[in-house]
Amino acid sequence: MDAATPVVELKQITKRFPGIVANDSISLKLHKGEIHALLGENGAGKSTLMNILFGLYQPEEGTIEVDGKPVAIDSPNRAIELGIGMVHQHFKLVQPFTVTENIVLGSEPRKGVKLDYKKAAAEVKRLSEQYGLQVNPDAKIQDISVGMQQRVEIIKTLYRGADILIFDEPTAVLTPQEINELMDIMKRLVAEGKSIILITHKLKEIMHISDTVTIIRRGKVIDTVKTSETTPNELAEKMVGRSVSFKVDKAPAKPGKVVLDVKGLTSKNKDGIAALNGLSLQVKAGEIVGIAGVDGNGQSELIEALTGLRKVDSGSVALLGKDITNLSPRHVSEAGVSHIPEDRHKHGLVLDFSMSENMVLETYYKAPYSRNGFLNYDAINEQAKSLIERFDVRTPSIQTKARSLSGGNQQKAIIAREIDKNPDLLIAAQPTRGLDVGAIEFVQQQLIAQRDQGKAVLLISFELDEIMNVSDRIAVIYEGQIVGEVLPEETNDQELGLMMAGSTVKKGAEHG
Amino acid sequence: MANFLKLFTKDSFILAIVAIIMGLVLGALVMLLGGYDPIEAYGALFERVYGDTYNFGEAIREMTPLILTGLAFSFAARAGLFNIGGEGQFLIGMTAASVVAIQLKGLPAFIHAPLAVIAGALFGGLWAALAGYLKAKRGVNEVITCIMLNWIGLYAANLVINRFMLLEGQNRSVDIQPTASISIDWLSQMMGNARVHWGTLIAVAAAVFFYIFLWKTKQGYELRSVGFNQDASRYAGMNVDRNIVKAMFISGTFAGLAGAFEVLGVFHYQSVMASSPGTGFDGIAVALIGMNNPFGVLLGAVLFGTLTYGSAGMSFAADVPPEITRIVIGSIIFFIAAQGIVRWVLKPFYSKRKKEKVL
Amino acid sequence: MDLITLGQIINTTLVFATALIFASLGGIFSERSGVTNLGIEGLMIFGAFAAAIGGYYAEDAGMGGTAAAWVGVLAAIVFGVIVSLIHAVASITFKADQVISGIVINFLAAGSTLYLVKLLFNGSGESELIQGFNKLNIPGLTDIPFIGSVFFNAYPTTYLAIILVIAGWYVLYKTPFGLRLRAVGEHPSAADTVGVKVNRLRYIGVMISGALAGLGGATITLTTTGTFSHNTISGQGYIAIAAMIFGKWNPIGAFGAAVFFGFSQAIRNYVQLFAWSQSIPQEIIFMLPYLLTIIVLVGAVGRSSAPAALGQPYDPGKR
Amino acid sequence: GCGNKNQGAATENGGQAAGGGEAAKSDVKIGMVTDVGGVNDKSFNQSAWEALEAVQTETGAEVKYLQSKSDQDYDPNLNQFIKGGYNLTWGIGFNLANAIEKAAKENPNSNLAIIDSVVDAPNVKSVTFAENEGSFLVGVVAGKMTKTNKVGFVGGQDSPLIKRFEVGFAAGVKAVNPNAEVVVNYTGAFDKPDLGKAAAATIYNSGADIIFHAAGGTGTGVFNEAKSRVKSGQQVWVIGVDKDQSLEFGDDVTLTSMVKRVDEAVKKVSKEVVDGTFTPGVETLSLKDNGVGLPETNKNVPQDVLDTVEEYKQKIIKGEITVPAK
Ligand SMILES: Nc1ncnc2c1ncn2[C@@H]1O[C@H](COP(=O)(O)OP(=O)(O)OP(=O)(O)O)[C@@H](O)[C@H]1O
Ligand SMILES: Nc1ncnc2c1ncn2[C@@H]1O[C@H](COP(=O)(O)OP(=O)(O)OP(=O)(O)O)[C@@H](O)[C@H]1O
Ligand SMILES: [Mg+2]
Ligand SMILES: [Mg+2]
Repeated sequence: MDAATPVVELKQITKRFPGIVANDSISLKLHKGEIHALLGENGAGKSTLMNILFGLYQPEEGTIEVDGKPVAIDSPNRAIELGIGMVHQHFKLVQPFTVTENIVLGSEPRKGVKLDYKKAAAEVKRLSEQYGLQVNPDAKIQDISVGMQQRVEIIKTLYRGADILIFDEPTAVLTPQEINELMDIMKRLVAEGKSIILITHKLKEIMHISDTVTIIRRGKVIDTVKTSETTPNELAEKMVGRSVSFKVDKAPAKPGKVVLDVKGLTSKNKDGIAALNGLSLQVKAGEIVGIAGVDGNGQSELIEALTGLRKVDSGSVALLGKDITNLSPRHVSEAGVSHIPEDRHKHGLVLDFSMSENMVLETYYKAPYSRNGFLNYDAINEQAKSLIERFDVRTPSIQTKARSLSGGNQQKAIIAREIDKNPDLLIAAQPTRGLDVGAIEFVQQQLIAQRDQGKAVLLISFELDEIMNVSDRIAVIYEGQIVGEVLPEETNDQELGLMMAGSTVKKGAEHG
Repeated sequence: MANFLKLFTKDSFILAIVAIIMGLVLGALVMLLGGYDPIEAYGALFERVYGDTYNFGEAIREMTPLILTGLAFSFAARAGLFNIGGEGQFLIGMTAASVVAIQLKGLPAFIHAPLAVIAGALFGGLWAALAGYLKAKRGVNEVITCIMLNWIGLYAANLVINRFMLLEGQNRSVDIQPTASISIDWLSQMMGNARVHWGTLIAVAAAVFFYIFLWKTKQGYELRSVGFNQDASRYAGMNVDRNIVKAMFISGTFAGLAGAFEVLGVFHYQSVMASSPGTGFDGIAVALIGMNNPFGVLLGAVLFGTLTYGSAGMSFAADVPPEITRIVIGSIIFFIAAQGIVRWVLKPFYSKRKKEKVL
Repeated sequence: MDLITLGQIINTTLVFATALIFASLGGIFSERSGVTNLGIEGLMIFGAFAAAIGGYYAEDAGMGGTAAAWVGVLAAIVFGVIVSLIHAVASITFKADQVISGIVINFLAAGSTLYLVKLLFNGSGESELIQGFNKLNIPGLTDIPFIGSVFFNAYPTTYLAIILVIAGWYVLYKTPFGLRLRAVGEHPSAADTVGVKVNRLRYIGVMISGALAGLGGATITLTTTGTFSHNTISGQGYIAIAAMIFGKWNPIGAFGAAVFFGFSQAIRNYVQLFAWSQSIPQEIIFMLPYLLTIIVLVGAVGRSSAPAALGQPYDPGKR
Repeated sequence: GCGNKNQGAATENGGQAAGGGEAAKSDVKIGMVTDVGGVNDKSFNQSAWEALEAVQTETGAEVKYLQSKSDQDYDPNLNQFIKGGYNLTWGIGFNLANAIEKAAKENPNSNLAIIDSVVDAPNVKSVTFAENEGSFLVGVVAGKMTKTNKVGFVGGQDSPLIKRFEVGFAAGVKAVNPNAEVVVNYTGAFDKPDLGKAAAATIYNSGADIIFHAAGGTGTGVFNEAKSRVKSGQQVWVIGVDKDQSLEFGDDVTLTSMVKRVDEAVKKVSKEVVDGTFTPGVETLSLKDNGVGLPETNKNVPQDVLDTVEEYKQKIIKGEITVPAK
């Protein structure tokens, strides 16, 4: 094999799903030691292509060559044999199992009939040290952070001897620190002679780490370029088909009266540990406050406490001067709070309901959707149609089940529903997670539009860029407390990062 | 109604019919293996049910509780709950109806009978709500509680009869007051004394109620939402716990009605039972045949009732052991559930007819 | 309650619990692989039936009581496995609703076993009485005071059940097979992507459950009834399911739950020995086991933790 | 051996009397509705059916049965016979009393008969038994033969009928052995051998050595428990019920049985119909009529005990002793 032979070559791959050509004659070459980025809108067909390479789907047309030899990859097993490993967009980890158990599953070391757990754990330790992937072999997946879980996924592929690694949106769920660590890990892997295909929506990451980029639009390859010879703008344009502005346009905020006033909020977890530890925070009308922080510092608990999903032990939450502490979610909602939940599948939508039923998930009981206890389907459908139109939700019909929509469109539907409630306070948790740049632009514009209409917006995001670009004010959360407030134009990633790690405490001026 | 018709798509209807035919054919094969004549047997079965008015009336009597216990299972299933406790709810409903029908005296019929019916529904509902409450508040799996409550219900029913209403020297309660009867005497006389009663009408009305409640009211919307996704429902401001209890209550109400009608319309007394009658479990089968759709449940009860009631005719006239109908029913449910198998059987026909359309 | 009575109660408990132990252990293997098995009752019926028939023909062929009983056990296991395949094919291969296909098993069991008994025994709804097992003393052990009479004077099936609980636990938690089986029940696509054959493991899980539930049914025929008729199994399968859930899908837990059920049944009989029990309505005493169960469940903290993928057919293409 | 389907529901071609022989031809049809126990309950349903089969052999009458799957089936099953022109329809067991009564009223021209219950109607023959008297006699056996001075009773459902067994038995025990203790255990069911087994185990464990059961199929469990104890060297006994149960469960555990001649009653009344001498009304079969009592042979009961039994039997027949019934 000469050096120029790609380790993987996809030739003219075509894959159809009912009603759609997900991959339309796609060709791609991955060279040894290369990080090859795949870029494309939501639904462009990136995951499908990778699932084909990993043996989960069979293409209708096209061939795959590994090290110059044509191969038929009819199962993940075959892919693993060929040295291909994949870190999936949604982790494939068994929650109640330990790290070690997850890693060795399917090719376990044995001692007689017994699983040789000691040997397995030792192997895990060895791999984690070799590649600098810190994990605790005996921790259960359900108890470790998302970043840690991802390391487990990577070790899983290495344990199986993978030389070709596929990462499908590995950074979507990571905190900035974790993303940096992942980048280092990838570099190390390439240095060790591995080759990587990386799917991501974040152009910054592509520019930072990849060698080559292939852009896919609607199942077709638009172009393959050397990273060093392109710019983010060019990439975005190729991907969306129009130019995308990365600077979020917004006028300076004109904060009004205090809408959300949180004082000394304390709430304990099941095991008695304080998840919220005397947290105080204010959000004013006409401003976007971004909460920056490392995952697990009380973000979820804060949202739950604000929306009535969690009882607090002490402290108070007031909305426009009215006490809403410990009210039920329904009453909080009626008081004027909208909530775009972090997990759209689990919390945002009833996937087996139709789109129109989903559009009234919080208002079905009110007139005109409901009269004398009976649903008024005409009004519900009317509402759904209007929202879908206004927010450009792409769905075959309003009777389509939410399950069959793409993630981006599901997210748009939720945003439409929440904004339409005309809330005083809009809480947006990770509103752009997993969305492509086009969709992100749309969502962020919506948040800003809300602000401009005088609403208070609370944005929780692990994307530092998003926090910096969209917020008018940034509050840093650390161990259940707001440890500092800064203005985006007066700070930088470094300072924020330090604050998020809890090392510096810098109180905002208006704060006590 | 448009919505409802959609629930019964042409495709699923055809599949159900084919499943029924396949079940009957399988039963015929088993009969042939046992040395019986399936044509004669099925003939006798249908002859028994539809041959004369008495038996037709009795067959309807047989179907009525099946409709209700079938609805009970389906309703809970729509809210994501597995109500395997129809049996206990049936018995508790029956007992409550008996107490009212026996112990209250001097009421006019138009008050007494409805009161007894309501008591049955209410207590059946409460019995089920108990399981719902334990699930909502304590996280206790409703399957276990329901199984336990079935037994407790059986003995509780016996306790009440034995202690308070026993007919001296007999293994049953005294007769209910005539004012509590819901038998339709004139129709019964016309049908050779078949035990027909108003409960049948109420059972059909219950199916209609089921449909309207779940798909037309906001409370039904909540129940379905909770059934599909509890988390999202909670996020949307619904009180999930309350909906669980509510769904179980309504579900139990159906089963309770079934029990009440047996006393008020069929027996006019309640026996002390050594084991529970099985109507609740049969209701699960009916619900499955009806694919948890209220109108499907009606049809499922007709089919189930026909087969079980007719089985006696089959063993009488053709000497075929009546157990064969259980095999037939089991197979029908099997084929309805495993539609893949039916499709697979139908494939040659389908692909011939629809070749272009499908691709 | 003195020690001897307690010992006797425990001994009775174990007899009662044995069938439940087998059946709930069977349930665990199926459900741990992600396949709901409400057909345990039906599988027990088939097992009880096969044991009665197998034992009968073995005795007919001149085998001694215990040898014939072992033939019955074997027949029950084989039958249980065969019938469980119906459930497996429907719910795994054809992706039918698992709850439904389990209930189908119960229906088919109720119908076909009785139908067959009538065919085989000249129209009689009950098979001919067979010898079955006798309680076994283990030389040396049985003579240990207290312990001996409690634990070492039991049916062979009881010993087998205890051995299988330990073996089942070991297999599930200490072997690669167990790891894979549980992975398939928790997150099938995770298992699939590391090359574990999801459906094959599920088949195995369901077949093991068929074997064990069949064994549970056989236990009742061979130690309690000696015959098979329509009510040889009447609800024990459902109790076994309850025991499985109660025991949190863990063999040791299910064993504990099964023993608890057996114990509360034994108590119910024991209570009747006392004169004061006459003043308590009989029905209250009958309710005791079931009431106790609910009370214990309500008191037990923590929600029961079913395998995450329980009840869902595995469809690699599903989003 | 593999099956002959006609045995289950007898012959339908009425003319051909099964069993060959020179039976007289009769065009009488006699039907029988069982309770949920069915004709293989090793108890009264079975006795009754065997009697009817004997009637068929002897007289050529056509006989048939329908098994009820639930209480709801009694009515239509009875009606199946009545409307089918059957000359006599039996309801076997007290559970059918109400259905028989209803059917009798609705069909005043049909003949009906019931076992174990009294139905007051002009076209019904009610046959009951003095179970307390028979149970007294097996109580005498138990009282005489217990070595532990403790005997047990296992009942099915706690009902007035089963109470007669219990009370008569206890009286018999006390009559010959005033120091003996009788422990009573109701299982609540007639078809749960596992409950019978557990009940028996508890009673034997408590020191009793003889158990009298009146629990139908539940009693199978009692026999099984006794058997397994006998096998491991313990000396315990069971007293059977309804039929001579030693025939089924063997002489190593069956001490004796309280036989209830349901078969005789069914035979007698059925033949009356064939002969045209059927008279409705109530008939209670007691010791006097040989309607209840011990089986003819009792291998396990020594002669002196049998003599005592005979002594008490005469006293009861003469009315010197009145056996309590509740
Ligand atoms: N199993 C499937 N069945 C039917 N359609 C599918 C299936 N999987 C993917 N699709 C469709 O194929 C198209 C490509 O999907 P794919 O998941 O590959 O997109 P993607 O580029 O990975 O998007 P994203 O950026 O959102 O992850 C989409 O329209 C999607 O709806
Ligand atoms: N304390 C609470 N916590 C959570 N949800 C609640 C609470 N109280 C009410 N809800 C939910 O709010 C909704 C409206 O309740 P409300 O009682 O105002 O109206 P409703 O629909 O008429 O209720 P119902 O039909 O029970 O009378 C219901 O979905 C209910 O589940
Ligand atoms: Mg993707
Ligand atoms: Mg209200």
